[in-house]
Amino acid sequence: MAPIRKLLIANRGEIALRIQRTCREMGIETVAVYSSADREALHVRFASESYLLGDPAPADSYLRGDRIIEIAQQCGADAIHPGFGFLAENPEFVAAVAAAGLVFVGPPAGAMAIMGDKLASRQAMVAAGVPVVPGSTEAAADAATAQAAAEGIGYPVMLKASAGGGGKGIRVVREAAEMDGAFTTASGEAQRAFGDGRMYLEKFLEQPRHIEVQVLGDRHGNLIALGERECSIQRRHQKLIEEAPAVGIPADTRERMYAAAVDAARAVDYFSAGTVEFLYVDGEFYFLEMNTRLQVEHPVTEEVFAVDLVEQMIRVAGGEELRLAAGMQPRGHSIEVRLNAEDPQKDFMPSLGTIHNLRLPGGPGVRVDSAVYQGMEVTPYYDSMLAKLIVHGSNREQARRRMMRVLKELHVGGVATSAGLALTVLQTEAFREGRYDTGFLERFQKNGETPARDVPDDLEEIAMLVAAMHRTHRGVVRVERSDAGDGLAPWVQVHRRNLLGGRTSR
Amino acid sequence: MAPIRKLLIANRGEIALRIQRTCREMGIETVAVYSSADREALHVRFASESYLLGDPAPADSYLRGDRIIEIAQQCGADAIHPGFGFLAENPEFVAAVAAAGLVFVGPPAGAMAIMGDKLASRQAMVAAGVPVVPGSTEAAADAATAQAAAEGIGYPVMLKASAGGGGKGIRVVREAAEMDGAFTTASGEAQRAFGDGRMYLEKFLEQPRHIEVQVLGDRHGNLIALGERECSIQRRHQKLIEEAPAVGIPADTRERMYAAAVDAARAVDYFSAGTVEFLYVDGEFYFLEMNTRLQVEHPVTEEVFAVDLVEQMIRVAGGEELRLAAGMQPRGHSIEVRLNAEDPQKDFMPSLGTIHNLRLPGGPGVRVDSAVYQGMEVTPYYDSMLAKLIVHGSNREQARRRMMRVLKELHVGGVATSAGLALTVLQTEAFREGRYDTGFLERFQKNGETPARDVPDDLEEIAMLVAAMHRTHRGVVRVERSDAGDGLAPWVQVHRRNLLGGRTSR
Amino acid sequence: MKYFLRSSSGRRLEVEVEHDPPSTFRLRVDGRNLRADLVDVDRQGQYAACLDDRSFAAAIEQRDDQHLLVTLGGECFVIQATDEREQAAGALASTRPRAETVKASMPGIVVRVSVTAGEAVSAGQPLLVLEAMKMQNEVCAEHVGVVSTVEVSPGQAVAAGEIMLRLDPPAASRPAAPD
Amino acid sequence: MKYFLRSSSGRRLEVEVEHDPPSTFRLRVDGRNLRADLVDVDRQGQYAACLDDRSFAAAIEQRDDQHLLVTLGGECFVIQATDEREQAAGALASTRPRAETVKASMPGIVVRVSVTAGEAVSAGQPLLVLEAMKMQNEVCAEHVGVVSTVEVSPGQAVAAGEIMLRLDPPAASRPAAPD
Repeated sequence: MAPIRKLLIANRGEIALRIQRTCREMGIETVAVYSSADREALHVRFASESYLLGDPAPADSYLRGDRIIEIAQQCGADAIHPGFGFLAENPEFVAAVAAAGLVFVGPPAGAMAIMGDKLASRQAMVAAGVPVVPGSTEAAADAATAQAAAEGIGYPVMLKASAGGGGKGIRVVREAAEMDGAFTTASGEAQRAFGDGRMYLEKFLEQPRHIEVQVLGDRHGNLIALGERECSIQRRHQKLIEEAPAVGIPADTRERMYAAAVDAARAVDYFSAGTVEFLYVDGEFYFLEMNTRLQVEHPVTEEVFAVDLVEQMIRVAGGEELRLAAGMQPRGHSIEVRLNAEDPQKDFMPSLGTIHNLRLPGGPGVRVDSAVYQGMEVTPYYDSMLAKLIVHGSNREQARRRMMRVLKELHVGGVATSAGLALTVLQTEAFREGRYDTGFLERFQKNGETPARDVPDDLEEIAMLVAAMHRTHRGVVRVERSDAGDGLAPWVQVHRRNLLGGRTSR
Repeated sequence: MAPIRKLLIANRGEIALRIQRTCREMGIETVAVYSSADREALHVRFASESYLLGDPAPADSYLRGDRIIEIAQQCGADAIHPGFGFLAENPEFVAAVAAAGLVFVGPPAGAMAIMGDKLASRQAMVAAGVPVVPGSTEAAADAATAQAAAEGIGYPVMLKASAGGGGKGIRVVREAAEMDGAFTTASGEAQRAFGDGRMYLEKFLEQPRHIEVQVLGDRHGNLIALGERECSIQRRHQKLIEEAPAVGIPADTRERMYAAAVDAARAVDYFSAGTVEFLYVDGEFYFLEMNTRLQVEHPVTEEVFAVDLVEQMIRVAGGEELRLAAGMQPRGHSIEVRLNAEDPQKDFMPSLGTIHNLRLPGGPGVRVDSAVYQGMEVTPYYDSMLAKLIVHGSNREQARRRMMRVLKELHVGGVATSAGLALTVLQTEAFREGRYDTGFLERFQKNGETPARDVPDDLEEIAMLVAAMHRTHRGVVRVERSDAGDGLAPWVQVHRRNLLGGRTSR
Repeated sequence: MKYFLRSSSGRRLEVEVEHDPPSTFRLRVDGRNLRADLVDVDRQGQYAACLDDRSFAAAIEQRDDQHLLVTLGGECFVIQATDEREQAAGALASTRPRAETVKASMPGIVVRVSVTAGEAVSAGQPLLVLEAMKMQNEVCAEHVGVVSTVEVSPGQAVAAGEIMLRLDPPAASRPAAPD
Repeated sequence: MKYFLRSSSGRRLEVEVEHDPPSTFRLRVDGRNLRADLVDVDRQGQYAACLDDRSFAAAIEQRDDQHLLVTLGGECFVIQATDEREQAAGALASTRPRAETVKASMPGIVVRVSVTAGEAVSAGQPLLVLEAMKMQNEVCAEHVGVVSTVEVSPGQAVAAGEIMLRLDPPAASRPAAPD
């Protein structure tokens, strides 16, 4: 295999830009593809070359695997990175890329196919000795079959799309009476999202934690675990806050979990970056699924290990041997908050609009993986994630406080975002102490628990007074700050007159 | 001593904001002071409280130690952090702070007084067994005295301000005939900058490297070295690019340098953060001076050690024992570029104006310590540093390429900056191989050496074509993108009409 | 000028504002006097605010003539600021009971409508499901009320801002409905 | 429209531009045809540019009607773009020899003046020292020439843009002075 010199990135938004950044650092030319909704996007502007795919709807653009491969061939790219979402976990696409004589920056199609089939992967994991959640071994095409399986497992059960991922097509069913409705909705969602409405069942574990292990392998059989991430702050199975390392997992359990993750990957001849997700309950862990791609929350792993996972993926795809040794130790603690354009006050409805009045955070320990810019349209066509805010601290408490600081420095005008909710969650006692599970956010929102927040008591009053002042002086300040002269502010002009020996009016 | 709960930051710009950020993370209230030129500055906006000091000139504002102490007392602050520059190395101010019953976040006045006097510090270092540059042991008040001393040392010599720092009042004198003019200029500069025109002489070392060691101590006698920084990319003794660790220093020399730095600090009963600067020539190092304050380039040390130096300073000032152990190992490599509002094409003349069209970099391994904002006036009153760009990589080459990427993502409109020069320097073979000394930048600019740059050959032609298009369509696009309707772009409106079953014009 | 302020949490405040251009203000609130200062930093919504000696980095977005979104330290407040004249003019109007409308906050497809006209609904009750951005979103009632009309049906595409449902206040509370 | 382009490095280019609003262009340069696209992203100077299939994040600042500062990939270019009419009108003017002025680029204090009227100076020769921002800055001649007048004296405060010195082109080269 030859090193990759020109890479087509078959994605958009934050992750397309993030992959590009690594390419630019590696001296690799980048090829962007875009829908007509993304002509101005940063991933297009910062690419070496860019090609229009089609209309905004994903089916007309970012899911057009045939067109993407054709572009890659025509422009002389030698590889394709799928990012996450869209074509990232589509084994047919991987096969088509290979058939076109291009390198796919990701795992082999075979591993992807097995892990993409929830039932096949469960069977493979059982064979490899990886602990799995008790559940059904066959797919259910209708509610009646599902109901029969549920009786065997015992309620409550999780109803999951066989072809699923990313939280879509998932429902908890607590009793037999709920199965019919739940199956119809979830199966419909799965059909629309994945083109496959079949479901399977798992025992619903009460208050589990979502812990996942990053794995990384090459084409030469080297395979390592690169620590774990805690991703239990989620709603509707969409993660909001992630951190690394996870709190309070005994060292020997951690080691067993890493070994299980490596076993899981090895069982499907995995290479490239991947994530083995576990449910963690009462000190035991159960294989949930393997995401055969770069994960949204990969930066927290990068921060604590000082490793660029995208670089590693590209090197491995080009045939290099993995140079990272097993047993690397994380340093400090990292937290990520997903900044989504959605309104937590309106049940997380997507919030659309034009981004303005943008103020991004900075300073020590702060990384912003963002595709947001002043003037950006947030459209209904794609995922609502605008940016990821990532902090690193020498310990968890410093990282937590740093993220609070970051969320207070941040401002995004034009749309509602998840930032305020994340700030609230970070201030809860449960989060501070690291005692939370996947049900935390739902309980928190339902119970309306108010954490001790470190804001002044009269902040709302201040905001009201600021509003009154704003109404009063609107327009006045603009006139005052006219760009007369050389564009310096009035006080500079006054001072300059003084300096020049003119009036000394102050 | 009690922990610090409310801290006045007697500074402005990037460093004031950086100190505040740590305070906010530690739950410490911040008090900002500002001149009338800085009313809108980020360090004022993000403070808990803020107080006007006076007119823009430093003598009327940030150098008003009396007024600053008065404000601290009146508002109930229990400590003052001076940042760097202004009052940071003024032992009388330190004494006055203590006399007012406040804590000074920095070293003891005694250490500062000795290290601030270049001659006294040389004597102290000799006594402590720290190697110093050969030179004069007494101050010269006039050119004739200096000339006599220079004969003893042998030309070329460095003429330095006794009270100096930051590169001001420094001249190289290569032969006796130059002494008169050099003394007059340098001494005049020193008189204006420090209120003390006395000079002393040192042997001028040919092509030395500037290597400095970060030290950190507490009030309980603990004192450690926290690695070194390489700061040889400088012009007129103003640093432009800094990195940690330094390249190609043998391990035993490094250890001896750390030990010498700790000895230097211990000789003056040092605590808090400080920097011991060495000249490094032919494998040997010589004490140059000790900066008794936080250093501009402290972030590169923070990045490789994952330590917040400002936090450490605050804890130590509050009486805590240092919890960091000696012998900590750096991880990866960090590079900082100072973004100054100055024009390298015009001999680094300060560039004034209003900041607009600002695009800050982001992504993996990137830290931006900045006080820049859209609409900021760059005024003539203060230092020209706008921001610091800091990268961290798992090795030096990754850090170097990352910084190149960062400088290409960055854009600052309204003023000329040092970014372009930094980008050029990073691409030279000398920098890439880590072979450079303090004369590098001057030689580089004089010889007009053109490094192999990784930009397309026809980039200038592209820029010219972009200019032509801009002239053609100016105004047209603005009309097209009017905020008619709900502010969505035309293509969204078209698509929406399609979605709603209206016209299908595309 | 006197302003009547109301936050989205229901807090009310009256303030007398004297403006000393360009950026200085004297405020009188609850018998207290405050010095204040508000500077437009970038003409794009970033403001430097001071109240007495307290400092704030404020972000302000205007929703309409009276409603402002004010963000301070990561906390977002929707403030209605009504001046004396507007208050006098609006006093009568606000005592009338008002029907509420449920609008689509984004373009999407109506998947399901769970209520019918005439049906009483409780606060938080699901009204319909809207699919957008690849997610099915439940739209719920914000307050108790009675469905007056249903304007959409399953499968229908709606634009952002389009009215999907109308709610009347519950019969008993209509005369005293909060504005 | 035809444009005559000149970069600060002295490179010249002629381009024929056809604009297909809002953002598409056809360019003809040196007998080659290019498809191009330039979109104003934020109305503040950020542009998305494409030439054929190559992508660029351009920052554009206008200095005056003809001069633009175009930044691509961290490289900054000052481009003069003159259209056909301007070129025709300016052709005559540009052949006249022009005096140059040395202006203060920032407010400061003149510390020293190193030349006198009538003195011939070489490119890069120090003319005077201006103290500003705590630094002494040497102001040097950009081209060879003859000092025509000195407008400032040591100790004098100057404003940004204030003329400090005037230079004539050297006598011999006046008729053929570069524009």
